[in-house]
Amino acid sequence: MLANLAFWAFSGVAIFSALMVVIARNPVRSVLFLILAFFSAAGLFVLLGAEFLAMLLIVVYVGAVAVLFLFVVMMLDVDFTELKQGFLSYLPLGGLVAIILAVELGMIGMTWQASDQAMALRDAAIPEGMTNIEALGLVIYDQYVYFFQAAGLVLLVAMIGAIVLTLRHKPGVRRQSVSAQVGRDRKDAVTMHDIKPGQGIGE
Amino acid sequence: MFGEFEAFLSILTFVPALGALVIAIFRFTARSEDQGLIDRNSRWVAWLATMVTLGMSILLLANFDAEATGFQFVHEVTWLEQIGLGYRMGVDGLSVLFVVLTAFLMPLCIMASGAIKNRVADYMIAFLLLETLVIGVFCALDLVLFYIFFEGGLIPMFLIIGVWGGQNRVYAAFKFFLYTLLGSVLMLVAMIVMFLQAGTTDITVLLETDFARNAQMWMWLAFFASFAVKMPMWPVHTWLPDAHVQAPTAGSVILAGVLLKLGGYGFLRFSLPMFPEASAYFAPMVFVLSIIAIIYTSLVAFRQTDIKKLIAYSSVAHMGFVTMGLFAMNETGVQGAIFQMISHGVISGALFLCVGVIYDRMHTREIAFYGGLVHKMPVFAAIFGLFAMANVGLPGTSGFVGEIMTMVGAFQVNWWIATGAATGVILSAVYMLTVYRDVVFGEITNPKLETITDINRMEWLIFIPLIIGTLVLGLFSTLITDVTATAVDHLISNYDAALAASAQ
Amino acid sequence: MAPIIVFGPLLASAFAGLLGNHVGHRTAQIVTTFFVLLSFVLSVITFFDVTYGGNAQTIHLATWMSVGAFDVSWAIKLDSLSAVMLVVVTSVSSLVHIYSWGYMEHDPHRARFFSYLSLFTFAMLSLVTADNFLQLFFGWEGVGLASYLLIGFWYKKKSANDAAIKAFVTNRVGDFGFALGIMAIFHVFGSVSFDDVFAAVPEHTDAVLAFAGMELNAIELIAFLLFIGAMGKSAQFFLHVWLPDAMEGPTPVSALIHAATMVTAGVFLVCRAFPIFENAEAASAFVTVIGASTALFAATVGVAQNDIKRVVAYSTCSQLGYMFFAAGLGLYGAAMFHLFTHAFFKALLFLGSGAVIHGVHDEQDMRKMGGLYKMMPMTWLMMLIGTVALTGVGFSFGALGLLPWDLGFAGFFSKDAIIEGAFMAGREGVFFGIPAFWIGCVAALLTSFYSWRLIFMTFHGKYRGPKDVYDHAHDPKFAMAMPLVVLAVGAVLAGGLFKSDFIGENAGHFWHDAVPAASHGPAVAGDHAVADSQVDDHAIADDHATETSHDAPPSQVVADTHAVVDDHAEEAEGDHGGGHHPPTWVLLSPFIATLIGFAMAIWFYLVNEGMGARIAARGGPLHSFLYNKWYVDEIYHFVFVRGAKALGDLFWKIGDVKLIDGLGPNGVAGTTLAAARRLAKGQSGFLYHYAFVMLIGVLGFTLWILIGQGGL
Amino acid sequence: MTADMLSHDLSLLIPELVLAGGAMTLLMLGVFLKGDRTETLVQWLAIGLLVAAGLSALFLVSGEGTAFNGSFIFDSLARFSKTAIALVAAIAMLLAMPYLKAEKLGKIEYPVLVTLAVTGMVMMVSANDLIAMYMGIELQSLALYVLAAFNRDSLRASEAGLKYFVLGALSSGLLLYGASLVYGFAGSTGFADIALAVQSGSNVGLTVGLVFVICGLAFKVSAAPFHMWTPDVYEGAPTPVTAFFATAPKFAAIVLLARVLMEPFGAVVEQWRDVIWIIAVLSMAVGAFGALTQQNIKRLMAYSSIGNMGYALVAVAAASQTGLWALLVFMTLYMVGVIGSFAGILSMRTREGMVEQISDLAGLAQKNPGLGWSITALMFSIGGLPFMVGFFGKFFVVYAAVQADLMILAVLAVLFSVVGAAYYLRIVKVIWFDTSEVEFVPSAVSTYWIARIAGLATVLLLPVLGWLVFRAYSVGLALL
Amino acid sequence: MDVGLGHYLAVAGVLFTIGVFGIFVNRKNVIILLMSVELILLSVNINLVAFSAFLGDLAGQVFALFVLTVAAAEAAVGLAILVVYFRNRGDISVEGVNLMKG
Repeated sequence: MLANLAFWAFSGVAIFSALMVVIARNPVRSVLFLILAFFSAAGLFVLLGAEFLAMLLIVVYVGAVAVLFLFVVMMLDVDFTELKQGFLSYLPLGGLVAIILAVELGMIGMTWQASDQAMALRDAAIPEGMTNIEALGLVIYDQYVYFFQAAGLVLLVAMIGAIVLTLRHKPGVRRQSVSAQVGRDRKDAVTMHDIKPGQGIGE
Repeated sequence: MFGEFEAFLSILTFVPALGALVIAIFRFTARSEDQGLIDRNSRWVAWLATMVTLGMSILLLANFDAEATGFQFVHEVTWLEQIGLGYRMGVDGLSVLFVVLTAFLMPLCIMASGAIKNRVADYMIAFLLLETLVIGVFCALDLVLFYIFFEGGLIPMFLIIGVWGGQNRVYAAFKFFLYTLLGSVLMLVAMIVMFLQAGTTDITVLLETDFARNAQMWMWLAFFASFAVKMPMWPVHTWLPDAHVQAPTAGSVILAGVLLKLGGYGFLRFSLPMFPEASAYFAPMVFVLSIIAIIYTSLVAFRQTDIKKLIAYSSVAHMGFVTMGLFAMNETGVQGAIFQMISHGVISGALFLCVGVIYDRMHTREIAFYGGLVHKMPVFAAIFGLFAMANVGLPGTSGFVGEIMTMVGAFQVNWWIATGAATGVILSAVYMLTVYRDVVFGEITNPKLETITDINRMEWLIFIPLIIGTLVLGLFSTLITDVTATAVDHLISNYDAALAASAQ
Repeated sequence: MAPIIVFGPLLASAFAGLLGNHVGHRTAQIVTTFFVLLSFVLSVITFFDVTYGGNAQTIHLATWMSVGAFDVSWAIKLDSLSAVMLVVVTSVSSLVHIYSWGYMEHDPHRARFFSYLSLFTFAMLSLVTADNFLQLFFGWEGVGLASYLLIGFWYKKKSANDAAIKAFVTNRVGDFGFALGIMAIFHVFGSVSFDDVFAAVPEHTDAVLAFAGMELNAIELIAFLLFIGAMGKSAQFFLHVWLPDAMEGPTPVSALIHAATMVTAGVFLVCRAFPIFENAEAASAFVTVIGASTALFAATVGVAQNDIKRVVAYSTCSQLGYMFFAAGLGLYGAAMFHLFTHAFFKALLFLGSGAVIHGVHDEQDMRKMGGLYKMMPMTWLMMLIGTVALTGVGFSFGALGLLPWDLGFAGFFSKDAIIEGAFMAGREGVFFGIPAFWIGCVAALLTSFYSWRLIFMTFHGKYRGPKDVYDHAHDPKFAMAMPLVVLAVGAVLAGGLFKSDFIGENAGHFWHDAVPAASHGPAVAGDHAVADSQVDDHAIADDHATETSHDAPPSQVVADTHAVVDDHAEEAEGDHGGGHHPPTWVLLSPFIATLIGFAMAIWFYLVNEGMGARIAARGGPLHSFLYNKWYVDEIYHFVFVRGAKALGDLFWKIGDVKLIDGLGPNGVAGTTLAAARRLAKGQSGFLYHYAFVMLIGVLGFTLWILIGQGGL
Repeated sequence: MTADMLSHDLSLLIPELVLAGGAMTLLMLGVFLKGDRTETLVQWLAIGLLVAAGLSALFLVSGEGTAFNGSFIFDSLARFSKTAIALVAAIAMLLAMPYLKAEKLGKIEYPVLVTLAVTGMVMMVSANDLIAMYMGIELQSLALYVLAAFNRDSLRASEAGLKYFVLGALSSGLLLYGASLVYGFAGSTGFADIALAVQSGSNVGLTVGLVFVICGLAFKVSAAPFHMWTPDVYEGAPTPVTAFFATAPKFAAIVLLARVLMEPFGAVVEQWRDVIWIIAVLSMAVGAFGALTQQNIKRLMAYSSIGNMGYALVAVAAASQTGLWALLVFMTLYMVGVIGSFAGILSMRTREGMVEQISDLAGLAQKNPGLGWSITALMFSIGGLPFMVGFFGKFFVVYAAVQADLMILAVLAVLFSVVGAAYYLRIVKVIWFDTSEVEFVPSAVSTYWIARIAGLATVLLLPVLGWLVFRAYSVGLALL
Repeated sequence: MDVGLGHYLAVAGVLFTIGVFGIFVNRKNVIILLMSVELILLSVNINLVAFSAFLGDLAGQVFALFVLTVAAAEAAVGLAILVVYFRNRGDISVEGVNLMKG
């Protein structure tokens, strides 16, 4: 009963905040609502027994992604005053489509029945008497190592991508060059000047 | 003599392409300052290649056994054999003459291209490719191979019209290309259906295959879509006047002389023997369309102000005789249709060359511009007159033989058809003589014509073979009909047998 | 020998045409004339050989077309019919060649002219020597071509070009019928060779050609179609319009083509194909009607014309009408006879007219002539001979028992034979016989009138043209005069000399079955009275048509001709043996008609000189009607020329441009482009549109699946 | 997982390993090597790497089978596709080099990203599991997003990247949602297991999941109505990137789509055929009509690509062995045409810069006959006109459709090919009929020769077409 | 009423719809689009985890795990592109992303 209640609460909040993400006037609020949605979803995960994922959602999403969003929203100093104009004119059609879609998806969800052999086909049945994180850990590095490696490549691509797109070597910005620093020798660093008294070192 | 030499036909087919390749290699590798030199030499290469082809085609004809049914000079190479496609070439009585016709007209076209001054090398490449493709159509014994050659010819022709054509060439080239392509793609689908039903694309096998009546109907219609456009039959003829008017002289010659025959050849090769029941079923429609084509386009031709357009419309009318004769499906009709195609190839080619002669000098094809040419160009007037008369179908010229034989053939089927077609004979005299009068006779009213010169030696050389061809074929038609007789007999007996079988 | 007759002129023509400019006009003239003369000489030899020697033969030269049963040869068929034609053609042609030496003396294109003349001669010869319908058609169109070239010889003149086209196209209309006739022949008989076809006619009298429920008798249809061809070539009513215009050509051409030879090809065709016509009752009646109408029509028009050549041209038309109604009534011999005599006097008249025209500086309008006999007496004489020959001056002394033989000029024998034959046919119950007789008489009256009118207007009375022209008017030189004389001799003698051969007692020997020696056509079914005296032991081409109405089997038809004849004769005449002589008044009526016409002409143009001009000036409706040739040209122009133009424009500008192109390629292209633009507009560049489209796609597919699978 | 198993599994993964390992090595090299030649070196190495991967897929991988519990499969289809993808990517990389140099975009990340994208693609064609599919797609997509925006100083490029990213992410979402449904209703992510589940009885959830997956993949192959990004991205992205986009990823995505449809869902052809049918027709229509009014040649190529993917989908709709090999032949020949065309486009450079407007091609046949003829041949080949090889691609596709009794689809396909021919003709028209005074500066030799060779290949491949067909044919035989 | 799988799926469906809705209804700010994408991925994760739970199969959770990883990577790349775009254009309104069309 409590679980049911929790479900309704979490899902209600999740849906509400998701809606707010979309329609909030200020993107900062959107980000905050997004965080709220993530939290709610994490709650749902816990209800479903996926504690590790719930934790991950909060750590990775709220901790990293959402903050990144916030960061970018703040960084891109956009004038928000005229945003959301014209929103309403598209709402009826968009809303209609959305409602149809939601109804469809909901109905499909309601018809769920696993295929006859679904249980037999399970790749990795949840083992008894093991924590969720433990169970996941067992399969990720063994059975799903291929995906794990692929995920690594994906992240690598993301890294390279983010760097190649955003990194700028602005002229005039002094940057540390470790090899240059280490490789200096006396010849480069020191010049001997014989300075006559009273003349200074003006060029 | 060449019976053992299998690749003879393939070599014949690809000699022009080889010529094109030679020109292309020089064209693409030479420095830009040498292009002039290459242009000059490309004429010779092209001429040589076409002459070699002509020589080979004459050898082909000489070694052709007119008495035998079936295909000769067959050359087969496995190609895509997993799925039943092959490279198969061969000729029979229905096709061999078209090969010769093509080979005959091509050198003349090359010679008649003196007025082409820009991008000569490209021009020659296009022509040589065209020749290979057209000959390929007539030799192909594989459905897909046929289609490749059939459609491939559009590309060089598109370029010929578009690059070296007249004012409105872009429109004409597009119309030509898309119109004919649209017709052909449906045929492609039908070909695939045949392929699937027969399990092979080998034409020799397909000729023996019986298709269900219902399937025949659809396939016939699809093939008809292609061939009717190519012929062209009314009402899908409107691309032809535009294409002709805009094409350079040699392009018109090839278009009228050879490309139009592809449709007729297609009927002969596919529609009639492979879909006999459908052919019989649709024959009345073809007759009606043919008659409309003959009368309608003759009347339209009468009103033209552009010489080339007039001749183009007249071509449509003359092709009406071909379809009429073909679908009469008796010996006289079919032989007459083949004869008419060959003859029309020579005559219309010559007429376009005639127009080319004055166009090269005056750069206009408006009838009103001319008048009184006979004063300045008596020889031209005589030649033009001869071919005008041949086009009118004067007995003694090849034009007559084809017309009368097709009409005789059609008469056997239904004499009203022949009556309609005969009307066209009157009308052709009307428009042809009118244009001849307006262009050649009368006083010279246009001062620009005062300086026009009679035909030169090169033009003479071009016309002589055509004159000889027109007259000789007109007087001794058996030269043609003896070659085609056996094949046509075979075609008709199979056709009749198929109809008889289906009637039971 | 025969090939030389036919191909000699062709060679000469090719020589003159191709090399004329190199070898000079004189050489061209000499060569062409030589070859035509050679043809003539050989023709004469052949003529005697074939007709009197009975050496009819067919020389096969080559195969023209051979497609299954459709087998057409190049051949030279020599029989009496073609032999007669050979002589007519080569003789007139030779004379015209010679005449042209003088007439075309100053023309810069003489070589071309002679080339055309010879070409024409060749075509005509190949026509008459054809052994099959298709070769006949070859010659048929060949003479058409030559005629086209010659009419348009002076190509600078638009009127000449137009006339040439008119001639060619009108002939083509006839050829349309002819060609169809040939197709029908092949369809019915499976051959186009004369021998095969004619032999097979009896077996196919019941053949029908069906279409859409209609069943037409094949033989009738064939005859009808062939006659359409003949109508075109021989300028019969409805298709006569080209002949007067054809006078745009040089006069020798008119003489050669439009009087003596080409225009008679139609008659030749009908005679040649007589086995068909004999079995085609309705078609023969049609031939009669058209022939008679033309005889009358052309004569009426000829009365009101002022152009000297046109008068002669209409006269030709009219005379051809005679020939046709003769042929239609089954009087093939008479038709051929008239053809033969007509060739001489009409050529004479034309060449004489040419001499006049030549003499008065190319003036053709008779209103500007008059009194010329003083200046050109020789020409006057020749024209006079031509006129009396044409009008048929002569008297049936023989027939009336006044003398052992009849006396008269050429036209008298042939024309009277036709008119009388018509009467006799009518007597025997042929429907159109009596009307044809009367029309023939009226036409003879008119012929006489306009012929004398021509003489009087040209040679008598006061001169009405420029004075200096009159002063320089002169008789022609030898080259032109000689043919006139020769023709004049022919015009005087041809009738009397050959009457017995053509239609008289020697006919059987003469024709050798080439045409029935006497009238046996269906048009004279039952009329054997005329034939009676001429029928001898020869098995003449039989008349099965006699019995067709009785549905008798063919075997029965070969009855004893005499018996049948006698029976009929008795029934009809009640006077056995007298049937082959028409009543006296019939024999006299053409003579009387001619006299009346002559008298009228004297009244109008000699006694009351200028009266004709006054009538013309008053422009009464009758005169306008006749002067304007019954307005046939105008009607044709309106219906056919304007009609064709209008239809052509309709098909082109509405049909092709608006409908086919507009709805077809251009319409499709336009629609496609419009669709493309719309699509490009849909590609708005906005992310949300793109996303929306994607969503719609997903939604659509999902719905499709859900509904399709009954999931909802 | 034992060592034996691992080594077996890894032996099937040689191309992936080559590419992934190579990419990282390249990255290291690029970062640590200094000097002007580094970029060029890395580019050449990347090309070498791609060729090596392609060849290793063709020759080095001896066995065929699955790995990692069936989530990875190496079969003849994978072998064929991997070879094609890697080789065409190598050519695309070769095309990019002169451009990058000229546009000063020659960062070492470019070849690395290309290599990683290709890694993703080869993973896609070997995916035998929903997760593997997703990872492959994402690996590829993320690299491509970045590549689209690679010219980061160009507004167009960044807009292209943005559009591509947003819509791509949306499509990933669709795909994922579908994948989750499939997983939930089938009980497994493995294709083989899903196939079992489908065979035992399909249900709405599975079907709708499949539809979503199809939609997601349709986006990757830029099939209508999920094509909207294509013209904009093609236009905005740097030209060599566009060339890359138009070739390898398309191949990978269509092969993946074919595999998903035919392996796990092969038993319920009737359920998805309609969807593919509609997508194919829409794509052909959009491709044909959309291109007609284009002025920018890259945009035109985009529409051409949409249209041609429609044909590929026709082959997929046939859902037969014939369909499969027709698909492979079609894609291979199509890629020859596309890569050649882009080489042609890249060969044309005026003093002002790259040529992108169709009108700029005016008079090319005169200025540069070799290139003129080549592009002409390539255009006709892509258009599927005989006697270019491209014709055979379309021919086989239509053949497959007819064989599968998809008559209407076949007729529509050929009809749209006529409309399509119109715009290929338009390019030919501009090349041949029009004239222009603009002078081209000589382009890089390699680019130019690729264009020429590809142009020649459209004809010269004809005789050896049999080999290609044979390879593809055996794939079809082996797979179904 | 007991909460079953259907409820979870329904919630996921609604979230998915909202995410999609956000993408095409939003007119002004591209960042919202990226957030909408995150919402979509979140809905998928809910789906996967729910299925996983109800099937008793870990694969769903593993899938979700990788989806999370990829989502993070996507966010990084997306934001990077957004930043690049902003640098070039100085504006991130959705309606401005309209340079190329037709």
